[in-house]
Amino acid sequence: MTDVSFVDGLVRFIFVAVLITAAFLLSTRSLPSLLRTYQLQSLLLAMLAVVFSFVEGSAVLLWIAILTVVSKVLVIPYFIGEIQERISIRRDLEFHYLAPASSILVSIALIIGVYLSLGNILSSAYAKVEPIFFIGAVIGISLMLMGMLVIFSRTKAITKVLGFLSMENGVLLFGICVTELPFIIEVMIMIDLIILILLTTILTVGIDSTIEAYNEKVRQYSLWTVREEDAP
Amino acid sequence: MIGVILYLLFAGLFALLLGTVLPLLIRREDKPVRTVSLIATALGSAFLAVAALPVLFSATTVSATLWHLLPGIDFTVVLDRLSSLFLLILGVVGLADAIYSFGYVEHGGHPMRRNLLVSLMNLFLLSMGMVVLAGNMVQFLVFWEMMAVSSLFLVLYDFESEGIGRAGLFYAVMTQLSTVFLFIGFILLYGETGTFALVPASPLASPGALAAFLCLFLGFSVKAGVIPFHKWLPYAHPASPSNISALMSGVMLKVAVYGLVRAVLDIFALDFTSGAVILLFGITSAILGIIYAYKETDIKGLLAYSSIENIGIIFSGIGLAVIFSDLGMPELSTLSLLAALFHSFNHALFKSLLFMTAGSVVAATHTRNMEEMGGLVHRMPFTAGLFCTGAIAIAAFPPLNGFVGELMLFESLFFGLQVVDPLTKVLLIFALSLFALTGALAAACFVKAFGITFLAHPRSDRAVHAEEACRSMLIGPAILAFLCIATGIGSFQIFSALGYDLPLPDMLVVGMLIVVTLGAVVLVVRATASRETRVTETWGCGLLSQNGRMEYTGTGYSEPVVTIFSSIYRTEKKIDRTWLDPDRAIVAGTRAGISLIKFFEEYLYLPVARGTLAVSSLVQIFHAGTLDTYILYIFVSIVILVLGVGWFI
Amino acid sequence: MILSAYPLIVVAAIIGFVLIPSRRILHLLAAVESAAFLVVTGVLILTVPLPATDLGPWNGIFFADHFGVFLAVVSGVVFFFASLYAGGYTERLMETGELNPNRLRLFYSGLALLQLFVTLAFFADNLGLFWILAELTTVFSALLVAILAARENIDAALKYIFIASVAMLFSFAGVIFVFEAARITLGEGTLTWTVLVQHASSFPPTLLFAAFVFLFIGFAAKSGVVPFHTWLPDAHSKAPSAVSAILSGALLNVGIYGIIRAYSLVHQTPFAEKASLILFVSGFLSVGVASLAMLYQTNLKKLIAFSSIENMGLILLGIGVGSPVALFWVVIHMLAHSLTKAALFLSAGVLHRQYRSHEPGADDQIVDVFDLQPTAAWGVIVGTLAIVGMPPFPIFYTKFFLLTQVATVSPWLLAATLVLIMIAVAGMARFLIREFSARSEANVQQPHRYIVPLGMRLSFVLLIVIVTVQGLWFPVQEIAVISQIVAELGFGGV
Amino acid sequence: MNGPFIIFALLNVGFVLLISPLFMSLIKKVKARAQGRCGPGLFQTYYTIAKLLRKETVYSSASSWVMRVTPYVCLSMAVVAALFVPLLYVPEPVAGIGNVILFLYLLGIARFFMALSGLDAGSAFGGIGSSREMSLAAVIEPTSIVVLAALAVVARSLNFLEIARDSAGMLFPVSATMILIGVSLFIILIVETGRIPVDNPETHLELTMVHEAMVLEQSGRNLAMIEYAGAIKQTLLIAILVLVLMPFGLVTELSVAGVLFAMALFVVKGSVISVIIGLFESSMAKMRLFSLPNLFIIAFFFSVLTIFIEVFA
Repeated sequence: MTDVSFVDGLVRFIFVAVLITAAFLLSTRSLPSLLRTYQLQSLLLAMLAVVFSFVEGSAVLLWIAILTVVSKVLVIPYFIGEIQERISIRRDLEFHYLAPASSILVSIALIIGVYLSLGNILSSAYAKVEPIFFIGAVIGISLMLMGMLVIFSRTKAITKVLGFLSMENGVLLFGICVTELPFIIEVMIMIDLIILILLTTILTVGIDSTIEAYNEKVRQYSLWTVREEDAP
Repeated sequence: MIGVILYLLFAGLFALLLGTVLPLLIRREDKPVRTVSLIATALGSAFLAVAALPVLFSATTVSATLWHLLPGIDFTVVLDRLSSLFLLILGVVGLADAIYSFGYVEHGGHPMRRNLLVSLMNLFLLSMGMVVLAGNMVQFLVFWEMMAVSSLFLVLYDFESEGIGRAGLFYAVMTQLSTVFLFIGFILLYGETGTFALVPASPLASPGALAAFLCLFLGFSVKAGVIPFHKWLPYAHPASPSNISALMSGVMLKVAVYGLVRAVLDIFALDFTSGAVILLFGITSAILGIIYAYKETDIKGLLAYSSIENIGIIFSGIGLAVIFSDLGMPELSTLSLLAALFHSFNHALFKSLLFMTAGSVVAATHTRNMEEMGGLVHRMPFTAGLFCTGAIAIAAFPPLNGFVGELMLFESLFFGLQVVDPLTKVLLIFALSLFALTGALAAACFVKAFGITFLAHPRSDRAVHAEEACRSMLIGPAILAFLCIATGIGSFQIFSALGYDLPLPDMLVVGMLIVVTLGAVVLVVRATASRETRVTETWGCGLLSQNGRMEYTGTGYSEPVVTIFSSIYRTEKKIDRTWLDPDRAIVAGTRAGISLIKFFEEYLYLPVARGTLAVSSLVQIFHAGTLDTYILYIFVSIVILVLGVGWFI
Repeated sequence: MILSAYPLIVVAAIIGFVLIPSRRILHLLAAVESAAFLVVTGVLILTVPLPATDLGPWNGIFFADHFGVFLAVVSGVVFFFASLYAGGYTERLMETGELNPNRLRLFYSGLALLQLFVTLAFFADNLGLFWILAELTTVFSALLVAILAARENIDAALKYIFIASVAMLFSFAGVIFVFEAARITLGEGTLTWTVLVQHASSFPPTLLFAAFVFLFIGFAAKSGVVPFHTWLPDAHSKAPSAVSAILSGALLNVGIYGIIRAYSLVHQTPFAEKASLILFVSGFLSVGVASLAMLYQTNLKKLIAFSSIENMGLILLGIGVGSPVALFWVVIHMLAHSLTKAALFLSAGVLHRQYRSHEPGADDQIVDVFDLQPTAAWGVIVGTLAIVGMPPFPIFYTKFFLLTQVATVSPWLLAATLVLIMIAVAGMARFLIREFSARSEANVQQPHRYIVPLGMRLSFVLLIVIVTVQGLWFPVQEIAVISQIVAELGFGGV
Repeated sequence: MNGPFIIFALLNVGFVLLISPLFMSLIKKVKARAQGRCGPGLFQTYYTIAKLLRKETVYSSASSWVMRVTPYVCLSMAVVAALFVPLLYVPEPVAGIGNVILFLYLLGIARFFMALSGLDAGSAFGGIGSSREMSLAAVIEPTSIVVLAALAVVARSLNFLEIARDSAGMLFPVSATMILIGVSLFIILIVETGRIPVDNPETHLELTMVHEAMVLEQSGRNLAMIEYAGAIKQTLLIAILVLVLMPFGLVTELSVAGVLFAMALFVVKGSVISVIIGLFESSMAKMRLFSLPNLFIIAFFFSVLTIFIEVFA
């Protein structure tokens, strides 16, 4: 319904923007802006889904876009923001193994490497593989690897969670590019939410506090406690 | 006939199984449980021995399937002439050991643990029997491992005592090493033959067959305690209860020999080089084994090293058999092989005898240190007599069986010297002279073992209060002692009955001559000499009284040999003097010390162990990371995988 | 249809867990619930002719073939004994204050859900569904690891969940690759196993191979294969022992199941050899790293955990060979390993309860073990013998025959693997001999004897009995079933 | 056991028993003369043995049956060994009697018991003697065996009786290489009989005693038996040397004249070797215990050489 070249340009713009957000996640020190970057990344994915749904006329992709917006742009960032407030950490200053600059260099190398590698893999079946699948695979896998970079090069637990979420976005991006995979992705998002909740509770409140404080915090979130009166 | 043999075999195996299971099921602490189990051991061993005899003499093959395990893999009993010999060894030693154990197991330890000892002893015998009877590799390995496990537990019987844990660990590792080699060997062999049955490997000279043979050889060598894989033996044998030491040394080492002989005879067609390798390993073990035994003061340690020596002799016999058959001298080859086999049998008899009597001594004195014994010949006269018989047999004096085995080996070497090939000749002369040295050192060594342990004054209070062992602990070894004499004297007749015409002196005649002469000498001396005797204190250069501390010690006894072979012992002499004055004229005191470097431990075992531990600690560091590190590992692996896949596709 | 019995049981059980006030009945219910799973599986075996793809309305989503049912039975047994064991074990945990009594209900609910997901995973016909179920098992098992709320437990659960999910994300990429490969050939993408296996040979091989590599990353992490194993020693050793048994006995199989399925796809392409190479490398590394790590180990449960890695390595080597015989023994090895390892963890748990060191990070001080806990001590000893592959236990045969198959690939690999296994044995022997021979010092009072409840004792003793019987007797039916499994996977007849 | 062999047995053993002490005294005489002394009479050893037999026997209170049995064992083993080396008449070997290794090991039993009896009394001298005796015996053993092997290779037999039958009647050794063997055998003779430079049979100084220390506790008839056994052993070793170097004179057919001639001839031959031994002893000083292996190596070297020469010649 729209101009093909316009859609193509839009898709490319989104891909590049996603990669930029990923690079941002690697280097930003302020936690709130990290969170916002993640929100932006998720939003971009939702946009991608919308674009594809219009191109292909697939309603499922639209659903995915809505689900992504609800979960990844609204709920999860809100939840993490709440936790951030409570543990009152604002900044993530230290880096493991890689400094921001070098990690961005590494990620560029990664993108090129993945591009070449996947190009090689797909070349034999190139005629049948849709170009969008190839690009999606490259960007998706690169995004996953960059998410891993975030996980191991940032020290604060919250940042690690964001890294993981960013990896997840990579898979989502890859999934969106393969147009017929909707059902699974939907469920996957639900599971990821569960994992995420578990992760963040254990992570953020558990790791830097004593057991008593931890129990206290768990009770505060009333996550695991069923009935208080059972306690001895 | 075959049916009877099979029934006997089944009965024997079943009795041993019963003896294993019974003490485990009946959880009672009293003696009858153990007695019943030991009766099962004795009966089982006796059945097996009786089943083996007709097969040995008639050279038939008896086989049956016991248990259908997997498609194509059965547990079988295959009793041919070779296995019957080893089954006979097992039966005879097992019977004697069971009788010995009636008394022995009641020494020390919690009753439940004694039950376990008896049970595991049965299992040990059972698994060794099944190894010997194995018709395929899988069964061989299954029972080989069961043998290893049960013996490991037996070594660890007294696990709370100091040093036992170390011995057990050493044994566990070395026995696993043996299994590793056997696994590789058998699996490679399987690759060659395509079947799990023990059939000749074809093609014979392929590298696969050669590798398989080498691995099997190493595996059996480790288990047999051939130098340089011997180190577990002097740890494990002293650590285990003496009835078990007797079995380990008497039977288990022979099972390894059985494996090697089976491989040499039935599976591989070996050439001169392999024979020379076996021979060299054998000689090295023989000479170094006895040299190390010589300096031991732990009586069971001495016996353990002596086992290494004897295994060396057996291996040399096998090696010679291979060499001679490659050189086209079938008679000499047979002679050497028979020497090895006969010596296996003999060694089983007298080494078990020695371990049992040594065990009685240890049980009576509560020490294994010979320097704390002495004078036991008065307190334990029968034990002393039995030990002395064993010592004469192992020192290879006619007309006992030990001599005949060594004589056969010497003869094959003597005759072998006729060959022209200079390399072979050098090898044979080398072997011959080292055997001579070994034999003579063995004699000297057992003078020490018997003399220091049993003769003269008691060297400590422990020896003063020793008491004669109970009846069963005398009857068991006595059976073996009798057999040592009988097989020695009857050796010529035995070989004739087996169908071998060997150039051996008729020991029956020699024995009779000795008896007649002895009788004549006694008569003549009685008739002519004065019969007056007087008992008085030993002359001590005017000392008022002499006690155990003034006697010649075991260490002192071995000193000349230790000095002569100091380069082998790697002795380190260290003399520290202190002076009273600054000019160093007046000596205030001197300390002299001789220490023996444990060569193999220092230069072979410990470096390997340290190396492994170093790698292990590296791996440990690998696991001591935080989450970040772990994710980094994964990141790197994934990147390698993703890029690698693209690259190599 | 019958598959819906599983969720129904779990729902009923969870309602029970929440409502029933008596703890005693709670424990009983847990055991009954896991037994019910076994019963349902039994009924399924008896009523449904295998392999069955038309399980009522679940067509194309769930199916039942021999392999799945076989593993469902294996994990059912492990879960049953673990649940039987959990009653006494959790009581003791609450006694010592390690487990908050409030969380007991959560514990049992988590256990029930975990069992549900593990069981369903083996019945999943859809690769994506399998992936989801596998992810869910990670979530719930991590929850069970963290339930003790000690700092180390949280740490362990964290590592577990992070490493496993990160790797599993790559698996999902693999799923997408498979989908694309199917789409290219069949015109319409599908993730249904049964369809995939049929057509795998006509898929674009490079794409399928890439899919295999990505799938392997995730499933390898699930099954604790080097270098994705780093979570395993911590999680397995810190979890309550009943959970450790499940983690090792049931959950690792999920990962291996995935790897075998993925390999059976790529096996049909010319890239089978390259895939094998990956399996060989990681399998060998697993055996090596685990063995060397075991040598220095001072913690019993960690030692056992490393032994799991070693066994997974061995299994990978077997899969890598890819011959029907190798696969046959791989399957038996999975069975033997699960049961043995469960027995080992359960008996080690008794010792852990007896000697638990209350200093954080310190290892248990085992003294006078044959006086205080003879049964458990023998359980550990026999279990160790079984796990290192001593006869008459089944791992001996699996080890031998797997290695026989490995030798067809390379004798050097065989030799190196055997040496490494020997190091592992040495490590275990070293640990057991040293720890079990320790006596309490004369002036120190012997610790109080922990009276082990019957259920706990029964569970590991029965497991050992089962393992021993398996070692002595391979029923004809079992051999037939496993041969059928190998055939269904497309590896040909044994 | 046929008739000629029984005659051989009685004849050989009787002759050895009769003549052995003579050579013992002869060597002493030669040594004394070499030192400028007159020395004991040729029958002194007979007198000594007779005297000892009449004396009472003293046992140590620590000693056991080992002490009491040893002398009998020593003497009977020496007597049995006397069957193995033909001095006068050589029959067909029977039942392997004459086997060189068996001969060596028969002497070994005697040594074994002697060493045990040295330890039996608990005296430090006995211990030192046993220890040294057994060590020296061990070190010389390779030489002895290789010498015998050389002998066997040269003579193509392992049996003294067969060797003797082959060489009987010859004037000179079967082969020139026998002379090399003779050198080695001579060294073995010196060692086995405990003579200078290995051991000094006359000394009773604890630093140098070997054999004497071991039998220090023996007395009376027991000492007599041991001395007698020692004399027999020496004669047998001399006889082997004679067999190798001077084989002429042995008879293979039984006749009174032949045997008498052989007796006379053997006395002469034995005396020659005894004189050589005596002179050799007089010209040497006793060696340090730990330098003895060097001496043995020489003998070993000779024997190995013999085997090689014999085969390649």
